[in-house]
Amino acid sequence: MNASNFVEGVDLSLYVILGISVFFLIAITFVMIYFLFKYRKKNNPVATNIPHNTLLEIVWTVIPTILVLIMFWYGWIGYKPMLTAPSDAMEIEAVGQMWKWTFKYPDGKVSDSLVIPIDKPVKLNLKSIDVLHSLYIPAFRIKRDVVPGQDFMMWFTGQKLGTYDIFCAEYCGQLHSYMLSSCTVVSEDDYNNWLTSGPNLSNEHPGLTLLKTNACLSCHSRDGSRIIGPSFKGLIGRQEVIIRDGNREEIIVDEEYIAGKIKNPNTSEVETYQAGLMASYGDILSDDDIKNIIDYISTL
Amino acid sequence: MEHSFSLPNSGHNYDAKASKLGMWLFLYTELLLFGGLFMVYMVYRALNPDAFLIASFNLNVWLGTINTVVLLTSSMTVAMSITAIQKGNSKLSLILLALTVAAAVIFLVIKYFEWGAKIEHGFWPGMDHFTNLPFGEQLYFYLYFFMTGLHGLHVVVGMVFILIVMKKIKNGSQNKNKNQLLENSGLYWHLVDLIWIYLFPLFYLIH
Amino acid sequence: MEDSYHITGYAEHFGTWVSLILLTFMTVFISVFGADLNTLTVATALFIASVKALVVAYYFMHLKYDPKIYRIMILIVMSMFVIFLIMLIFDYLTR
Amino acid sequence: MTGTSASQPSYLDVTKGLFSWIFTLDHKRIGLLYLYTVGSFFLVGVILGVIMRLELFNPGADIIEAQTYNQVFTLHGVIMVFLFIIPSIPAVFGNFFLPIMLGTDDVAFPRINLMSWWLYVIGAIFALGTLIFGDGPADTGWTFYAPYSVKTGTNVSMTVLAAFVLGFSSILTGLNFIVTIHRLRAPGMGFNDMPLFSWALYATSWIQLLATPIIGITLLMILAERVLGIGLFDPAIGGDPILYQHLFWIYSHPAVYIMALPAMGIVSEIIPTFSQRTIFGYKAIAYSSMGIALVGYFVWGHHMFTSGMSGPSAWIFSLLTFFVAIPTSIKVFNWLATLYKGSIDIEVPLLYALAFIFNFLIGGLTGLVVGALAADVHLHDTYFVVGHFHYVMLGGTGFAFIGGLHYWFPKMWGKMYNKAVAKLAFAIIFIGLNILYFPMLILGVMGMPRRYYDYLPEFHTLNQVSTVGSWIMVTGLIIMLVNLFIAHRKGKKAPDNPWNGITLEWQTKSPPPLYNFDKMPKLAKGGPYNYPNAKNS
Repeated sequence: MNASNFVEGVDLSLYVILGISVFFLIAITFVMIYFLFKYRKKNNPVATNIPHNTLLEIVWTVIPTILVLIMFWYGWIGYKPMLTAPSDAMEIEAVGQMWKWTFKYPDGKVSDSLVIPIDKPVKLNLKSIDVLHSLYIPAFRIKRDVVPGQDFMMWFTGQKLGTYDIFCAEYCGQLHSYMLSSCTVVSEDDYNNWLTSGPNLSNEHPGLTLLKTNACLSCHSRDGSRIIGPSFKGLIGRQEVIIRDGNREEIIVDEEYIAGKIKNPNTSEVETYQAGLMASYGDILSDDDIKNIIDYISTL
Repeated sequence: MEHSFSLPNSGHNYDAKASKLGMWLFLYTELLLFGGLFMVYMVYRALNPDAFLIASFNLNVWLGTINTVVLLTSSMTVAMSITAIQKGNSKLSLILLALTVAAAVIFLVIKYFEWGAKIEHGFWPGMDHFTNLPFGEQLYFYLYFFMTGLHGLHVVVGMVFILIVMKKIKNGSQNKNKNQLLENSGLYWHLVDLIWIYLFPLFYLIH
Repeated sequence: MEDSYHITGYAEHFGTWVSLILLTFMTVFISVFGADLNTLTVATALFIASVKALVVAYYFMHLKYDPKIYRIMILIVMSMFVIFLIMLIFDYLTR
Repeated sequence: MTGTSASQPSYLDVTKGLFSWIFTLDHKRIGLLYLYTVGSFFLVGVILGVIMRLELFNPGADIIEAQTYNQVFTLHGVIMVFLFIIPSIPAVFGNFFLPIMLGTDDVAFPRINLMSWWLYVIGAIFALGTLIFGDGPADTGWTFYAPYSVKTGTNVSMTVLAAFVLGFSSILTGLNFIVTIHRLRAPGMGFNDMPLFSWALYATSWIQLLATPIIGITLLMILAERVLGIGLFDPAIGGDPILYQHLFWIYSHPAVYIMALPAMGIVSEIIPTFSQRTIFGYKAIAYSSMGIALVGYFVWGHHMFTSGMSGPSAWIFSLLTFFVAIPTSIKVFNWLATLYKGSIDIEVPLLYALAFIFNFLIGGLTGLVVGALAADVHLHDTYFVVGHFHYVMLGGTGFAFIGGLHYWFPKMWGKMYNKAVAKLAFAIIFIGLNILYFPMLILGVMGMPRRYYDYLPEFHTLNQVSTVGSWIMVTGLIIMLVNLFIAHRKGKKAPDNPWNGITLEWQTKSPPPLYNFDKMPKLAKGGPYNYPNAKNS
């Protein structure tokens, strides 16, 4: 059994074209080398001018035409079913952001890896909150760009139990190659168990959970090391030099400043860091969430 | 350099036809430069038809019409100046070119007041009034400023070309027998006109 | 070497100008006062613009009297551009 | 050896000094200026490529950081595309040989020709200036996809400006060639009597002329968006990033044919010369260049099959893409048929030309794979694509460029290189290239996305093989360069016509005199490749 319902169509088109290609590559190379020796200067001191041969030229125009039409056709029939999801497909929202995937299930469950039941069509509604990403599951032979401001979708049916890699295939900045996740295909029962098992809260600080689910930690470290943005460690009360409207200012970071930066990150920039890379989280995080986050940061 | 033998088709000969062909090829690139912007316009207009319509009411049709007439007239004067020089009347040619430059100035002045009024009302990107507009209308004004701005730049360049040619007519290096530079500037000027012919309905007349 | 070339008369230029001005007022008139044409106004405006562009190219820009190759070239360039437009908008309309 | 009494000095000896070169109006000298600059940037690009391969030798961070890696591959792309491949063959060999092959003494607008080289230099300064000014070179990839290119803090503005200026330079070269071909052919030389290299340049020039303005204006829009905050492509302010991709590929797909067509032109010159017989199907090759140029304009959408293109659009773009394969395959069969019953002299240029056919076949056939909709969904933006276009660009165009260099080297400098060393270098480059890029095709099928700084363990072995390939290839390139450099300094004097060619450049002296010809060149009867010594069938 194939890993997904699209493997067959994609691989078929791949093999058909590769087969024809390998044949032509070998045949042409062989003929080339054969001519090279047969008609070497030593063997054939006087060349023969053959300006053209209409019949031959028609033949080698018509045959490639037919072959490429066949190739095109296999490509199209493998691609066509990807365009429309079946109406009974299970809908999951897949959110891409720098540099993290988040999957939101209909009943409110949120996970950073995808878990789906076997043999059930799944439709991913693709959302990006910053730049272009592309959700790619090589084993399933599917890929679709995740474009901010556009509602794209992709769908597939997992047909084989197992865990498969999810990559981001559209370049999205510094840690593009670390934007990994996985898709686990499980049985219907396991899926229901997974779905009902509560979020793995234990005694984790709610602010930390928010930092994790919103990919804040991709850019801001908790141990003082410099990544892409300033570290959270010892942030409150720290003295920073910022550039606002082209002016250098020295400020002491307080709770109000952090809340403001979460909502409107690009009104000012911290010196020596790049501005413009952070999206606004004003619509994503509630005031309570922000309070939780600041509370957590103050513990670092 | 001693040059005992020369080829009949040489790259060093004066060749009016080559220079005309070259000018036309350059005009194609200009057309496609604006073509890219027309593509953007078409797509955004198709995506936001109502917003474009509403935003277009902010432009003054009559100023646009006057500018159209000004440009068309200048096109005529430049075409006539070519006729004049081909008939050997350099003086008339110069007067007609001066009229063309005058028309270009009038066009730019009107444009200046038009832009000024828009900016005064806060339609420039980044201004308060602008940022409160719906996205579709913002796009309309982005494109309005970008396209008419680029067009205005071409008007200025065309003007400079014509001034240079005027100088050459005065010192006689453009004359009855050798006037391809004038013809090329004329072609360029007509292109500026051509583009305006499309900008005018696309921005002013989409009621 | 010197081929004879066509010198366009002043009167012809003036006539061209008159027709262009007439077309301009026609398109303004249709747009401002002919609101009952509705969606057709865009099409008519662009149609009239194209007629004007053709007049400018043919008479002011001398295409009418130039060798055929110039007309062929511009035809190819413009049709290429129109195909770009069609293929581009086709993608947006079929989404 | 050298010909007539009324001899002019060679173009190399007329005047001396740096200024006589950088302000020269002579198309041959401008061609050489391009050769030196383009060649230098090729080497810079190669070094950047080697750095990337070294980083990828092992997974995880090895020698550079992720951000640096992203800047390196962007700079590699910008340099290789805009500073090397697009100007390479047209601006170097086109400038040098187009007028000679047409039997004239210069291009139609020598001053514009010089200007286009200067614009190239200015563009190059902008591109490399990002190393010094702003927050470092762009990290967007050479495609500058919005909205990342609008958001990132690196110096995208300057890079984009560089591409804009370079585009202008490319337009002027194209314009010059079209007018030259229309107006300056030798008396009696019709369009169908031109050498095929001129035909290829003619088709290329039209693409340069008509496609480049669109990228110009698109990049200006990116610049406006970054500098003035005009939101044309950023969805956060109503723009559409997909529209950027459309506009970008409307230029950048035809640009692929700016790179490929002149290479095919060189191969069409080399093969008949070393087969000593007429080329098979002259008209088919000439017109298929025009056909590729034309159809090539309408296939840009195949870069966007997974980027939210509608189904019907994808259908059309995929079908049109496959149609490009037909004229291309016609050319390959024609070259093959030209070897048939020839009297083949296995010299270095021919080896490069035949290797071009082999590499280009791999590049082209893998292109068919990604042109097919279903397969493209899997392979788009993976290493398969990287392998595919490097086979076309370096294996194809690069090989044709080096082949052309070996073909015309004796004509350009009047010196001959060591053929045995050149053959050795060829073998090493060819083997290295295939070890470098073939594993990438497999990696792509396995699913490794491109532009990855780090990768999963299952991709390790093939990445190592690929890196080793890069070392082999670079060794070959060094041998080749040293060999040519030595030949340039103290090579044996080359005869005027070392390969017994019959296109016009072989009728003049080596190196050519200042005005190219001392006497009216004689056109071959019955077409430019009608070898008088061959039997007629």
